[in-house]
Amino acid sequence: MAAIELRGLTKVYPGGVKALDALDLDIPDGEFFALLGPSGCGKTTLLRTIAGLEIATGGAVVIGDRDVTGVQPGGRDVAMVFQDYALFPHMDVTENIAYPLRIKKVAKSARRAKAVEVGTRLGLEHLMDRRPGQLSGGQQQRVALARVMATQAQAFLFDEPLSNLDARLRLEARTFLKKLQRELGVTTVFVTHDQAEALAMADRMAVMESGHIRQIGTPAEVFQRPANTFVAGFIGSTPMNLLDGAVRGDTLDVAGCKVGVPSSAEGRLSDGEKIVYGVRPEYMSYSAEPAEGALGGKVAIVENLGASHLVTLDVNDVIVQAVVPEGSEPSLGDDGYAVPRRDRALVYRDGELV
Amino acid sequence: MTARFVAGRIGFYTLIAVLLAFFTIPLLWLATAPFTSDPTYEVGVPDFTWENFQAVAEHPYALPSLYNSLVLSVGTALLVVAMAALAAYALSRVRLPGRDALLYALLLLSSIITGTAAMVPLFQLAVELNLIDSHLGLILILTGGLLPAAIFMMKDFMDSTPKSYEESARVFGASPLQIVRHVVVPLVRPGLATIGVWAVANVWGNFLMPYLLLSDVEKQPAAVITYTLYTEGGQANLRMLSTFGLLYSVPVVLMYLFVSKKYGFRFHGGIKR
Amino acid sequence: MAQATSSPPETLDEDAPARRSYSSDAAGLGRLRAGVFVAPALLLIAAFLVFPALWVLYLGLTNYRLTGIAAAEPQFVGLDNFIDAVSNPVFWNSTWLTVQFVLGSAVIGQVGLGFTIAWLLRDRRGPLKRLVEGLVILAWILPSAVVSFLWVALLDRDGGTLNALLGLPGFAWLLDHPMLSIIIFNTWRGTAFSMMLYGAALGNVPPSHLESARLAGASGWQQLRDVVFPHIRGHILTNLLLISLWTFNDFTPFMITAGGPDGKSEILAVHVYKVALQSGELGYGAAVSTVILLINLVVAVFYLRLLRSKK
Amino acid sequence: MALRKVAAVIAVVGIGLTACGQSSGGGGDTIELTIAQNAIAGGKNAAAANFVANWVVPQFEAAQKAKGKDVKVKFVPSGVDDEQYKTKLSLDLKSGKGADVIDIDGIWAGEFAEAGYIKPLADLVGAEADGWSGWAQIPESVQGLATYNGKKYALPIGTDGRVLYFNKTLFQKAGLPADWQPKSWQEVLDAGTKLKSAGVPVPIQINAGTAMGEATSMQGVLPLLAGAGGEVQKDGKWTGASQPLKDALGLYQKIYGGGLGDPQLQQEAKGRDKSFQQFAEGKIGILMEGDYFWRGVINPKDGVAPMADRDQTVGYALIPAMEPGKGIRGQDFVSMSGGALRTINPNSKHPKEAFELLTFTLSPEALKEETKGGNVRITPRTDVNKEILAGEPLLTFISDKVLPLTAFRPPVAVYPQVSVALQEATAAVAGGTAPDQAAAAYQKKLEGIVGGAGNIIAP
Repeated sequence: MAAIELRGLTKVYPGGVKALDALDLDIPDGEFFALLGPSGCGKTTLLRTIAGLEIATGGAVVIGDRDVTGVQPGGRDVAMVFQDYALFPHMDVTENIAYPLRIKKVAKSARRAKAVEVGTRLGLEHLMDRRPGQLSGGQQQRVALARVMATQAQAFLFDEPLSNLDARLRLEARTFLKKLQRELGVTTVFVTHDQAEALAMADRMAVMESGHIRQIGTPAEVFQRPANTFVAGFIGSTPMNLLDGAVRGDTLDVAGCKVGVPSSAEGRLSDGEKIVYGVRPEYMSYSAEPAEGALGGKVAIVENLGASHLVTLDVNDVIVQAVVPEGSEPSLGDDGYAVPRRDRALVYRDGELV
Repeated sequence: MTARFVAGRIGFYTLIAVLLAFFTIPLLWLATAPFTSDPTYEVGVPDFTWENFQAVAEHPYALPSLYNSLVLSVGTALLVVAMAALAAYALSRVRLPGRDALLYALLLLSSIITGTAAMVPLFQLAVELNLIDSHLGLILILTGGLLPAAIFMMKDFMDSTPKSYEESARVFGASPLQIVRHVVVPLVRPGLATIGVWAVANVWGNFLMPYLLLSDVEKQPAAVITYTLYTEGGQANLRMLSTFGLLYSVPVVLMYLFVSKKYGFRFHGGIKR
Repeated sequence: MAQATSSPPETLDEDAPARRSYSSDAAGLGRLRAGVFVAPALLLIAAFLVFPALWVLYLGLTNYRLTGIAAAEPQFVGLDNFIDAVSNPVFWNSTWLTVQFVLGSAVIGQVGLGFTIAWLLRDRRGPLKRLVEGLVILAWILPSAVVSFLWVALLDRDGGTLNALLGLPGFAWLLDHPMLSIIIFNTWRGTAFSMMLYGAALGNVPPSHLESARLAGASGWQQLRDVVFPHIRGHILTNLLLISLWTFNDFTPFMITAGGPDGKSEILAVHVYKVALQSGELGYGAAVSTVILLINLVVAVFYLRLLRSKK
Repeated sequence: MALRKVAAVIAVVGIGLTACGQSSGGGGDTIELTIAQNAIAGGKNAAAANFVANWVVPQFEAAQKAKGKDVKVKFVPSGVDDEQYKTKLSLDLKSGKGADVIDIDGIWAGEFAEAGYIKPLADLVGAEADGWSGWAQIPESVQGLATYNGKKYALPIGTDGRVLYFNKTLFQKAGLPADWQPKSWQEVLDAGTKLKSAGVPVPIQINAGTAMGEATSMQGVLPLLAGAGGEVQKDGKWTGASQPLKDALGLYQKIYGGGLGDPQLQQEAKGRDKSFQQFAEGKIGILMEGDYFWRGVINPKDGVAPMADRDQTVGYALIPAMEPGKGIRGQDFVSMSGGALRTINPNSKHPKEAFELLTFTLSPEALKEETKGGNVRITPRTDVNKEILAGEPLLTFISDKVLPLTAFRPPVAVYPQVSVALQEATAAVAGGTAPDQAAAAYQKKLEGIVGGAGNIIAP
């Protein structure tokens, strides 16, 4: 297994579109690393550049101790699962799984044995003679996984491998994939546009936007302390409240309310400066009674999230959302007060975390 | 709703019946005349004689000419398919400068070369290259004429196959030729089969070039021999012509059935993205 | 930038020492290898297509004949053949007939019928589909010497099957309606190609798009126009280009009507045959071939404009 | 057939013995000769092909061997339309290829000679060419077929003639005599009118239009033109919209405009086939055709439209001039003839031997052998004709009565185009155009073909 290192990696497409802009990234050996970002942010390009399917315009890709920047994809010792799995429709499951070994000129019996072994491990033993067209989406996905496993490559590259599955299957596959990766211990780079997927599975993740990495960190770090308003807005199943405000002495003036300075920003703000105040709806305590440091307004919308509710308050014409536990949800039109947790609230100056 | 549905069904089957009639009726003569002792242009109930077939079997050149047709058409088809596949693949996957203009230009020129006016240049070219009276020479010349259209069609197939298959194979370390052999060819196989049959049918029916370039009657294909079944004054020998026409048609039909059974016979294959 | 490159053995020919990049197309062909892939076809085309075709273009500028003095010493006559052609009413008649033939049999006949069959059978499987498709393809693959004979028998004035079926004894299809006859013949002959192409193209139209159009209340025609057509635009282009080209150059009608009666079905391909093969006027025939090429060029550009512009 | 084989075996054995006797000198260089014809076993002109392959080749080889020469002859068959054969032959000859001995249509002689595809025989084989004994047996007019600019380019291998065939059964119905011999066009038309009122569907069939191609010229407008005293080309000048042409077209008008013929049939691509069929079925009263019609079409044995009672039912008559004495050369009756030629490829490596082969095929023995077994045709040699035509009344009739008054087409390169122009004129008239107008259109066309009005005799 091997670590992956990117040094100043740049990819400019003919026509001048800069897909990757001098990226630096270290993925240690054995890590499950997610690349997250909206479509067009360059995450797939990055993955394909690691694989060698795209040629870097500048910078270097190092896998293990080897600089592979000028090496053909086949020589990089990586394996890739494509978004559409790219299972060869004219080969059955066994042949598909054994294909990488066929390229390596492994003897036919040996590669069949390996295919059966890997297939069995992924619960495909009864499907080995079928063609991809005869398999369900989930089965196809596992065949694709089996195929990369059979390669015994130094690193796995997954390009949105779950996006073609339906929602329920996706959750199962998520768990399965994570478990599998743990067991195999192969360095894995995983591209997704689904932040929940990245949070759930990755050891570490990078959030990308227009060719730049906006934050690298563990899922917890990225969730709790988004490094900038872009990441803050992108991560989380309910979007973070990002409210324009200004520093007023020891407190902040946000949406016409007076709230306390978050603990992370204490002593770093100067009076009168414009800031963006960020707090996740989950990190607010809600009450029907006025409280100090609360954002108060009228209840505009109440959305059921299952075990909790998302309450949208109209605070002086500014939208503020808070998660309210089951049983204490307000009615529309009620007055409501949401108090941000000071240890979780964040302040952004010029888009960057203070 | 149901009334409309029923009307729709009736309309559908009427249309299909008309289509079937349109495509079947012209073929009737070929089904009856060979079995009739004294066929005319009329389609009639045959008296199921085998004499006509016997006559064809005794004809010194008829059956061997079918073999020649087979050699020429299969040879040309293989060459066309192989060369067009390689070229179309490269043109589809790699941006070569001016490739579209080149393809259109070649396609247009191919229209000249299949025309009657090109017979003199082609003949003299064959003479200079010593390709007269040689199956190989004729195959090369016919291939040259068919290639542009074949590449054009084939490129369409190639363009419509997802690239991820090839990329996947490539990441596993397959070389370009391996990719073509293992992945691309199987993926576009129905397309290759279609082009192959198209090429076979084209060569199978071609009269002028084989006639001009092959002097030795023992090398001439069935298309040329068909033309000999007329009299001194140009009258068709319907007995021979109908029977030989049938025998002459059977191999292409068999070839089509075989290919369509084995490889599927559709454009762009059966692969859904 | 000064990275050491290490390359696996199979890319030796690709990786010159100074080169740090390799090909980035899907299969890693690269221009060099793409060139190698294209080369055999191009060589053959150059030798047996481009060269003789240019020769034909040159012959069009001479008074070359198959026999006679002009065969021994052909002379360069510049554009005389072309001037002869455009001042010859037979040529214009042929051109006009060819336009009818291509429009009628290829653009309307083959495309229309081929698409109709593909559309009717798009969701069907089983013997009916195979039967219809098989028959249509049969008409396409049978040798032209045979099918032309079949149609002569079909349309015969006295014993023809068609007149027997329609109860019109003595109706002279090939004399009174020669163009209609060869147009219908060529539609019959060539529909298979369009049918197969559109069959495949329709398979690529996502069913969800059609369903949403149907839900929105689109009529059949609107579905075709708004959903199907945009998806198969490329196929229509390929199809029109190829079949127009083939129909322009199709000489099979000669075997049915021989261009007659009185040149009423003498399309350009037949005209060239008569001029070049029967009269031996090879220079003039080559010039007419050149004109056909130019017409084809115009048609191709027209199709490209029509179908590519809205991309 | 069996006899022939036996003869061949005997010949071979005999030669084998002689060859053995002088084997010391033989066996050296084998001379390979090829002979090509537009004839093929099992197809077009099958009899001729079989004759060459089964008789000429072995006999000639044997004869050469007897002379101590080792000659191998290969027959190159072919069986396509004349135009296609001509094209192929031209391409071969132009490229220095082709068989050593080749057959061409007499009408191609001029254009082939001009192109240098064929050369005067004397240039190729020297004095032997004119010294061939057979010339004495070939009538002057038939020799003319093989002559261009006063030089002999080939040997004629046969000729033919055109007559009016008529159906005696239909004639009887119409009250016409079984030994009918019209003396003017009017008599033909009168017979047609009577046939028509007797209910004959097609009283007269004289080929018209372009669909029948050269058949319209040979069995249509040219005999009529000759009957009106005209020729397409005379002394190097072409005839334009002359009175004879207008007269000939006028007859077409009377036939097709007067309901005596079927104008539609003339336009059909297979119209000539059909006219044969209809004649055989007793639907046509009078038909102008060559002797091929008798030999190859209504031949009860192996014709394409066989008539079992041909010899009883079908009568034939000379084609009359418009009026007695109005035909060419002041004749009362006219006809047209064609004929094929056999010559040596100038590219031949062995012209002398090729000439021997050529003359061998036209030796009396060869011609007699060739015309055996129902394959009788008019050979170029009068000595042979006397013998073989004896039992053939029609061919004797043509040979004795028709050939002396026949005419030939001008053997020049532009003739095929002129012929097409003539066919177009007949098509126009059959379609309703006035003869004068069609003749004028012909002249205009002719000017374009033959290079200006200067080459045309003004009417």
